[in-house]
Amino acid sequence: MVKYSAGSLFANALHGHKKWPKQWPDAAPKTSYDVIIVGAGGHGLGAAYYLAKKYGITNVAVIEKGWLGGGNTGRNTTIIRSNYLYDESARIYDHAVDLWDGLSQELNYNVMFSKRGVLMLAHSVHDVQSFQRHIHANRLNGVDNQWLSPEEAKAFCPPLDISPGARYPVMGAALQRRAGTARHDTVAWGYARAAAALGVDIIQNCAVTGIKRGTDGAVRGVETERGFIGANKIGVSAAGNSSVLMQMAGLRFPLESYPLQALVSEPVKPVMPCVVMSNSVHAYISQSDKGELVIGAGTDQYISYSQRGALHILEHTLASICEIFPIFKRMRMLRSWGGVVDVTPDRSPILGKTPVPGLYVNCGWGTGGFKATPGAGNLLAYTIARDEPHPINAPYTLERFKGGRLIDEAAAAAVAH
Amino acid sequence: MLLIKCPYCEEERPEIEFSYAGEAHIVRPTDPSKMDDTAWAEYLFIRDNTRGVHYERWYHIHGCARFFNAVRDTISDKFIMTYKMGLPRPADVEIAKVKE
Amino acid sequence: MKNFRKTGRGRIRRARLISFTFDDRQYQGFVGDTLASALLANGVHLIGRSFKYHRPRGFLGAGSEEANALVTFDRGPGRVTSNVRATTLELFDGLVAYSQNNYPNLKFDLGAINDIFSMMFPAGFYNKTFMWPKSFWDKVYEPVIRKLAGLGPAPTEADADHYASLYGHCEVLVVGAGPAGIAAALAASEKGDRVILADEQNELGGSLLSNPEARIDGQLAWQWLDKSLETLWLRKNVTLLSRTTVIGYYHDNFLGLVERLTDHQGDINPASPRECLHRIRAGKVILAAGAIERPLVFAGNDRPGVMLASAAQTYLNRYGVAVGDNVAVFTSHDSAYETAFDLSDAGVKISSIIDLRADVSEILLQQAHERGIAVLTGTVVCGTKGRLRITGVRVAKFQNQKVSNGTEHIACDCLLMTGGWTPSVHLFSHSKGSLKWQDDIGAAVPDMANENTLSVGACNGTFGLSAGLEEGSIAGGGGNPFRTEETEFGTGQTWQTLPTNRDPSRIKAFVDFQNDVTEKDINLAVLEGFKSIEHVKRYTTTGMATDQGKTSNLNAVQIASKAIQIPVQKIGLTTFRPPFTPTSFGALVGHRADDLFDVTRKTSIDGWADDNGAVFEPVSLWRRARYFPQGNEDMHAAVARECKATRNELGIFDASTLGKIEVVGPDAAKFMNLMYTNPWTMLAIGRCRYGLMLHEDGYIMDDGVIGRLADDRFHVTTTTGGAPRVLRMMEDYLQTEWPDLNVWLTSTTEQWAVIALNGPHARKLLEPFIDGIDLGPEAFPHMAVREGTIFGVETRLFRVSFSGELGFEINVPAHYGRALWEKLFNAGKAYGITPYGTETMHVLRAEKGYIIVGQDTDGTITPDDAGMSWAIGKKKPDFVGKRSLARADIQAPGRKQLVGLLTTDPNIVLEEGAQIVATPGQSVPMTMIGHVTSSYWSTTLNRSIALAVVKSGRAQTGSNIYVPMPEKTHEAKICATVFYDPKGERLNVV
Amino acid sequence: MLSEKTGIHLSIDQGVRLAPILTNETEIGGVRLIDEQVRYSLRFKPEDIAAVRKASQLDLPANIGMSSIKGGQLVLRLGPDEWLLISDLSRALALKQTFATLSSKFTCSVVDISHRNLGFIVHGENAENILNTGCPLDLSLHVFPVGKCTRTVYENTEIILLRKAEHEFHVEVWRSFAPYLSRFFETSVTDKAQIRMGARDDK
Repeated sequence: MVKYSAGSLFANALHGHKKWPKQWPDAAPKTSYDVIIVGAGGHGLGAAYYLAKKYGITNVAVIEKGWLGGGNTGRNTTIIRSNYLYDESARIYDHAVDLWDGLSQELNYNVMFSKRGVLMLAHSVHDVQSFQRHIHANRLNGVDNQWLSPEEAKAFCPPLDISPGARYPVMGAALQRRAGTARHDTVAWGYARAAAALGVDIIQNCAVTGIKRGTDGAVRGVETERGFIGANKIGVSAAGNSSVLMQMAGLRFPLESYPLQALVSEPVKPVMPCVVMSNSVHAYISQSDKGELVIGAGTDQYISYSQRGALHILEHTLASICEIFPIFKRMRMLRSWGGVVDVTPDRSPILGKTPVPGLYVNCGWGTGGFKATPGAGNLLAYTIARDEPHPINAPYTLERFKGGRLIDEAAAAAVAH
Repeated sequence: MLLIKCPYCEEERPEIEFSYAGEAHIVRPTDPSKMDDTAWAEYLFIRDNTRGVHYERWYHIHGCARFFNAVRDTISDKFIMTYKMGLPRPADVEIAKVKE
Repeated sequence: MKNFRKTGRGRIRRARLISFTFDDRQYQGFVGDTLASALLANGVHLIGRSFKYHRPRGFLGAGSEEANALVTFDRGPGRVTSNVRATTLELFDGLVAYSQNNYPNLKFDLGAINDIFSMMFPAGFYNKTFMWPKSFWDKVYEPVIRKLAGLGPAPTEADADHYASLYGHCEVLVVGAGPAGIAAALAASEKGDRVILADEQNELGGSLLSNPEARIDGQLAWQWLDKSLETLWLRKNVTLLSRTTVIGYYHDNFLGLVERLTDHQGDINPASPRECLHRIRAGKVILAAGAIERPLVFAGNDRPGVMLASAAQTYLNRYGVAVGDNVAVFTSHDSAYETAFDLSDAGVKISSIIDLRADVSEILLQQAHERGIAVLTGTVVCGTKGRLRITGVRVAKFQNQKVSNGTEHIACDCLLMTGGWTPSVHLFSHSKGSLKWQDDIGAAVPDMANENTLSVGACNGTFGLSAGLEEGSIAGGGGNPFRTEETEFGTGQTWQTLPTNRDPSRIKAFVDFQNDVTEKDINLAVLEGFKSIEHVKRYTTTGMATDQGKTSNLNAVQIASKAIQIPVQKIGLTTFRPPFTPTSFGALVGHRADDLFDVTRKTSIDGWADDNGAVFEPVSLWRRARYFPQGNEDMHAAVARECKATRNELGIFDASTLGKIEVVGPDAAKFMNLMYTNPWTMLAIGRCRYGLMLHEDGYIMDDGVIGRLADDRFHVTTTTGGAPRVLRMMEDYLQTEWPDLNVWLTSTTEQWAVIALNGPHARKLLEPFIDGIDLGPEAFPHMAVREGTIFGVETRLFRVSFSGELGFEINVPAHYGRALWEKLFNAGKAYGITPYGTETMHVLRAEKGYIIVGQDTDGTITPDDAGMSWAIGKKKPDFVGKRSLARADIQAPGRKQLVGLLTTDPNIVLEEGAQIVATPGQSVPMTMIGHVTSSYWSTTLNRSIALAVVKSGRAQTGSNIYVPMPEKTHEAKICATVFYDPKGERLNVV
Repeated sequence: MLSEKTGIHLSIDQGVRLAPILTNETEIGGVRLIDEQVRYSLRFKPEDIAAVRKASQLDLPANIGMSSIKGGQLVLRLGPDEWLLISDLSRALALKQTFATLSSKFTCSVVDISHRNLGFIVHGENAENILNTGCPLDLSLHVFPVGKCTRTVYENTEIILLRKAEHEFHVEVWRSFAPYLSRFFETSVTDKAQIRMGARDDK
């Protein structure tokens, strides 16, 4: 792997940039691998990378039905944070943030992780109570999160409207300074390049059509558009399409897939210094390094795989954004798009073993998958390599839905009395 | 915004009059106490989440206030048919017929 | 200043000269101009700087496809808009605009240093750099990168304008009012169907506006246009929408249209909305969106003065402006000749037509010859000269795939280019219709539709006036009534990168002008292994600028296709995403701003609270009085006073927001048994019971007091925020699972105003005003409900208490709420009546250990966790949530349970949400065993109290727990949840 | 209402003040707030309709989405088993008796919701436009004819809509949503004066 640096950039500039090697070779599938990862998003590529890098398994293929990073990795609003309430959540997301920090150097690929801070707005007494609970729990868990008064929030994010007469007044905010954003595509590309350099095959445009199991019930490999590929360990990391893949192995999952939209504005000079989230009015916003406001919308209400969202969702989202940031009303929407997110009943992921021997799953991240990318990748790799979950992902079993030990962050922020 | 034919109103109405109500034909067991944890979890949480022809419920909450069933293609988001609550799940043949 | 206006041409209104300002310099133009045409008339080509390299740029086009000419449109405070295309900005007297992305000025821009070092900034350079040393990223690199962001200035103040939105319906929506669209609208509207014809431009007419010489039915284009529009105008079933962009095509023929209402007006009318979003449901959509001319990709193709040929034709014929004195034309398509001839006929010198093709139609050559225009066939432009404006081109012969070394210099002050035409399939693509590649035009055209839509004319790949008219008319349901006389639209070739005799790595041939993506960048992406067009797009950012690749996508795809050596059809097209052109957030917000952003529900008593100085808090959609401060009281003082008054005398509280549902029918009790944990069958008429409702997963969802009014009638109350979801869940089960039950549900939340009287004097105050109810303690015990009248108004009177004091809740029809409140308040003065708000209500109930669902429970708490196993009907075979309570983890020991907490230091009021540990002095991460759910200063007890959930908390009653705070760890003792009057004696005060 | 016991009168307050621009009678119309009405939600099984009609003497519409208008009394069929009766106060007592009898004879639900809703009349040539500012239904006369009624939405509020005449709609809304709705109406009317939809270019 050619090392990327200002120096190599300069050297290549002298050659008219004609000597750069491929970032990852386009592999043809071999007949079998030790491990197959289905889904070349950030999570799947991350898993392949860590399998090779940390767990010594390099005979790995990542199989993707489209192009790598073309699913939710490239369709989200890139928010990274870990100020979750429950120990289980705080641990898994903070593990991810630990890995985000230093990822550019580890991969030798600048993923532009920007610790610009994530500000979560409280608009009611109930929000305040709920955020305080988060902050206290985070403090005792060693997770960075602090309370800001409305004035402090405004100082941190000047475009914010904190007038007390607003319909949804800002009554304060929780700030995680260590949180922020990263450049979404580069995460997938960086993992792909680093994984490929360690010997991982990345096979694009190769849809999985079946999961083959032996008489003992264990997996034997996958049927694909390009033929059968054998493996005794298969990790599925396919976001919105997880149900479809699990069904190929005869498993039914507690998942539903919903359309989720996002949009960007035209680029303008810097105005938003941080990420702002408001769960009460469903508004999520930051400004990209190019100057575009990046805005996340809510999901449509029905199951869909169409990657096509509705106009009224965008209307509501922008009404919310302009309620909190009245100065943005003259900004212009440049592009909107839809993704498909898979949601579990407790809105926490399922990451671990499945009832089928040799089949591992990483799914159900809902609208929050991007922030977990390196963590999910590493934990999936660990689980596959050891055939047992890492303590961090041990609670994220499929079994929890049977016993009732759910990890329900959203319920914990229960709607007010 | 989808256009949804309410089988009670017998009219196509805009989606914002409706509320999605999850997968259809998941019948609540008559005696839940007789079920083991696995079967109960299956009833509570396990869903087909079909990519393709999906059976689902909608609630005409801002209309006639009736829940009803629908068959919809989740790839195109097109409704294939809607039918009243209590009617049996249409057979594949019927769906194929309507699709044509 | 030289004037480039041509007499006798254009549709501008020359009667009125108007002035405008660009970069602080004043110019003149006419009504009917765009900023672009007016600047060009003044000889100004330099309009902006590109994003990355800050290269000087001129006008590329004449419409919404413009990639270069972005300006800041300044209408004063609150009315500054960035990134406006000068080519669509209509001129008015006094218009002010500024160039963008330059410092100190447009002509001399320091940022242009990027251009000199551009070899260091190829596609994806930032992925490869700025990583060392690591600490520099946060502190140096990233802040600098972020500072460089953006094109236009960011807004600084709230928008001074407002916006509107409407729903609309039509049988046929026609998008684009060019000839094909007008023909479609004429045919579709003939029989009375409602037709909407929308076009983004200020005038309807599309390509006809730039082509006055064309003839339809024997008339000149503009005559035919006037007549056709008049016909449409007179039809009542037709709506003509100009300045209206169809921004997106959504499910089931639902489309968003944004009409611009004031941006073109000189005198702004502050009463008028700036834009209106039309949300249209159409039976059928006819797309007649036309086509966009494609640039050629060659070295220096971005120099100011290099322009699309069709744009020059528009500037000439529509605005009466010659784009130069000495114009060269570079083309691979016949259509550019028409522009050259028009310009020549208008007296502009055409220095030469440079045609890539070796063979050009004899007719065109003949026509050029007649005008004395030199045509260089088989010739390619290898470079351009000039800094802020093109001064000439270098051309070379191109034969047998080889470019000769010898170059010729041709002087010119403008270079027009045509690389073919790209059908505007954007909306068709939004609708999820599939596209097919058409090799002869080198572009994709609509294939299979996913919605009820037809594409006609150029957007369907059907070029030429007569073909477009015919296709439009037939799509509208008519025949083809039109006769046209036109020269052939002609043919052409499409090219990827043009051949050159220079080192390709040393030239800049631009594909995406605004984002400065060159052909080299695309090749680099491919070299580095990016093979999907989506990857190429994201790696190079081609097509991601504010024009969304309208002029660049097809060139990018073809260059990538050539580099990857896969046919275009195989590598796919990038996806077109809404909106078609950038759309104001305001237009999408519509009316939903300020006080219309969301409903604020107010009770009938809210006005009294407002008049009497209440401080409010939002609770779900409602606003509720939180406390009633007197004088300079803060919340703490007010609440202390309100609590004291209620405990000792009498408090009055507006409880109207509580949800209410009337459950009626012979199976009402049976239904209630299934929905609530409690048993209902034996509840006597006139009695109440506290009801607990679970989700099917066994966790507490809602609670409330429920009264039985008759055998078949229950008055159910819910939490304020829970009312809609409780009703919905009840309906869901009733309709889906138990449709045979004879019971009906009716929301009565808003039917009743509810006034809660709490305190020892409650009965005394109430008694004189009540008819038909014996308020005596035996006749009307605690947890009973009676119907009667109060002040002659029917009431449902509940004897209930959420404070532990003697309490009544008076329900009266809502419109009487305020009047009743005032009467009671006035009469209550004799008993020291004190109005209190939600905060006092919370303290009073906490002193009694009553939970608030959503505060003391959080969606993970079972009845047993909350200490409310008593609320479960043990003999009931089933109710919603029952089975889930038997699950392994719900039965397992160690669950968090609701307990009371008393701090060792009675003056410490714990923070709500504070976490609890078993032993002090732990290091992070600590083992948390619970958290404080409610915590208050209790004036009544003269100490703090708290409720908390703690792991196995009930068994630890009497032990100490610890609450580590940043400054100090507090100690508290676990106790019972009832802090005050545990025997409930105060309810019995006579 | 006057209390027999105290002789004190409780006054009615519907809680809405309409902006002058709505109530000024202009040629394009406006909005009126309807005075206090009697309202009942009547629920019974659809198969009982003939019997209930006979017993109650109420003109119950047979189809969902249809209404009957007689004197000061409207009956709207909103769903398969749901009728809404709206009447002026003069019939209050009579209706109370009717429903008492009905309840004793039939399996049904009668709930007084007189104060739950408020009624507006939206009238004039501009009526459709005022409604279509926030209501997504096609209100053209051939799709939404006189007599048609339905529950639907108007932006963030749920409404019940009844077309009483070509240019007259009755709009029912829950009490606490009424001020928001009337503000929306107001904006619609103000803007309509400015937006000349489909207007010719001012050239």
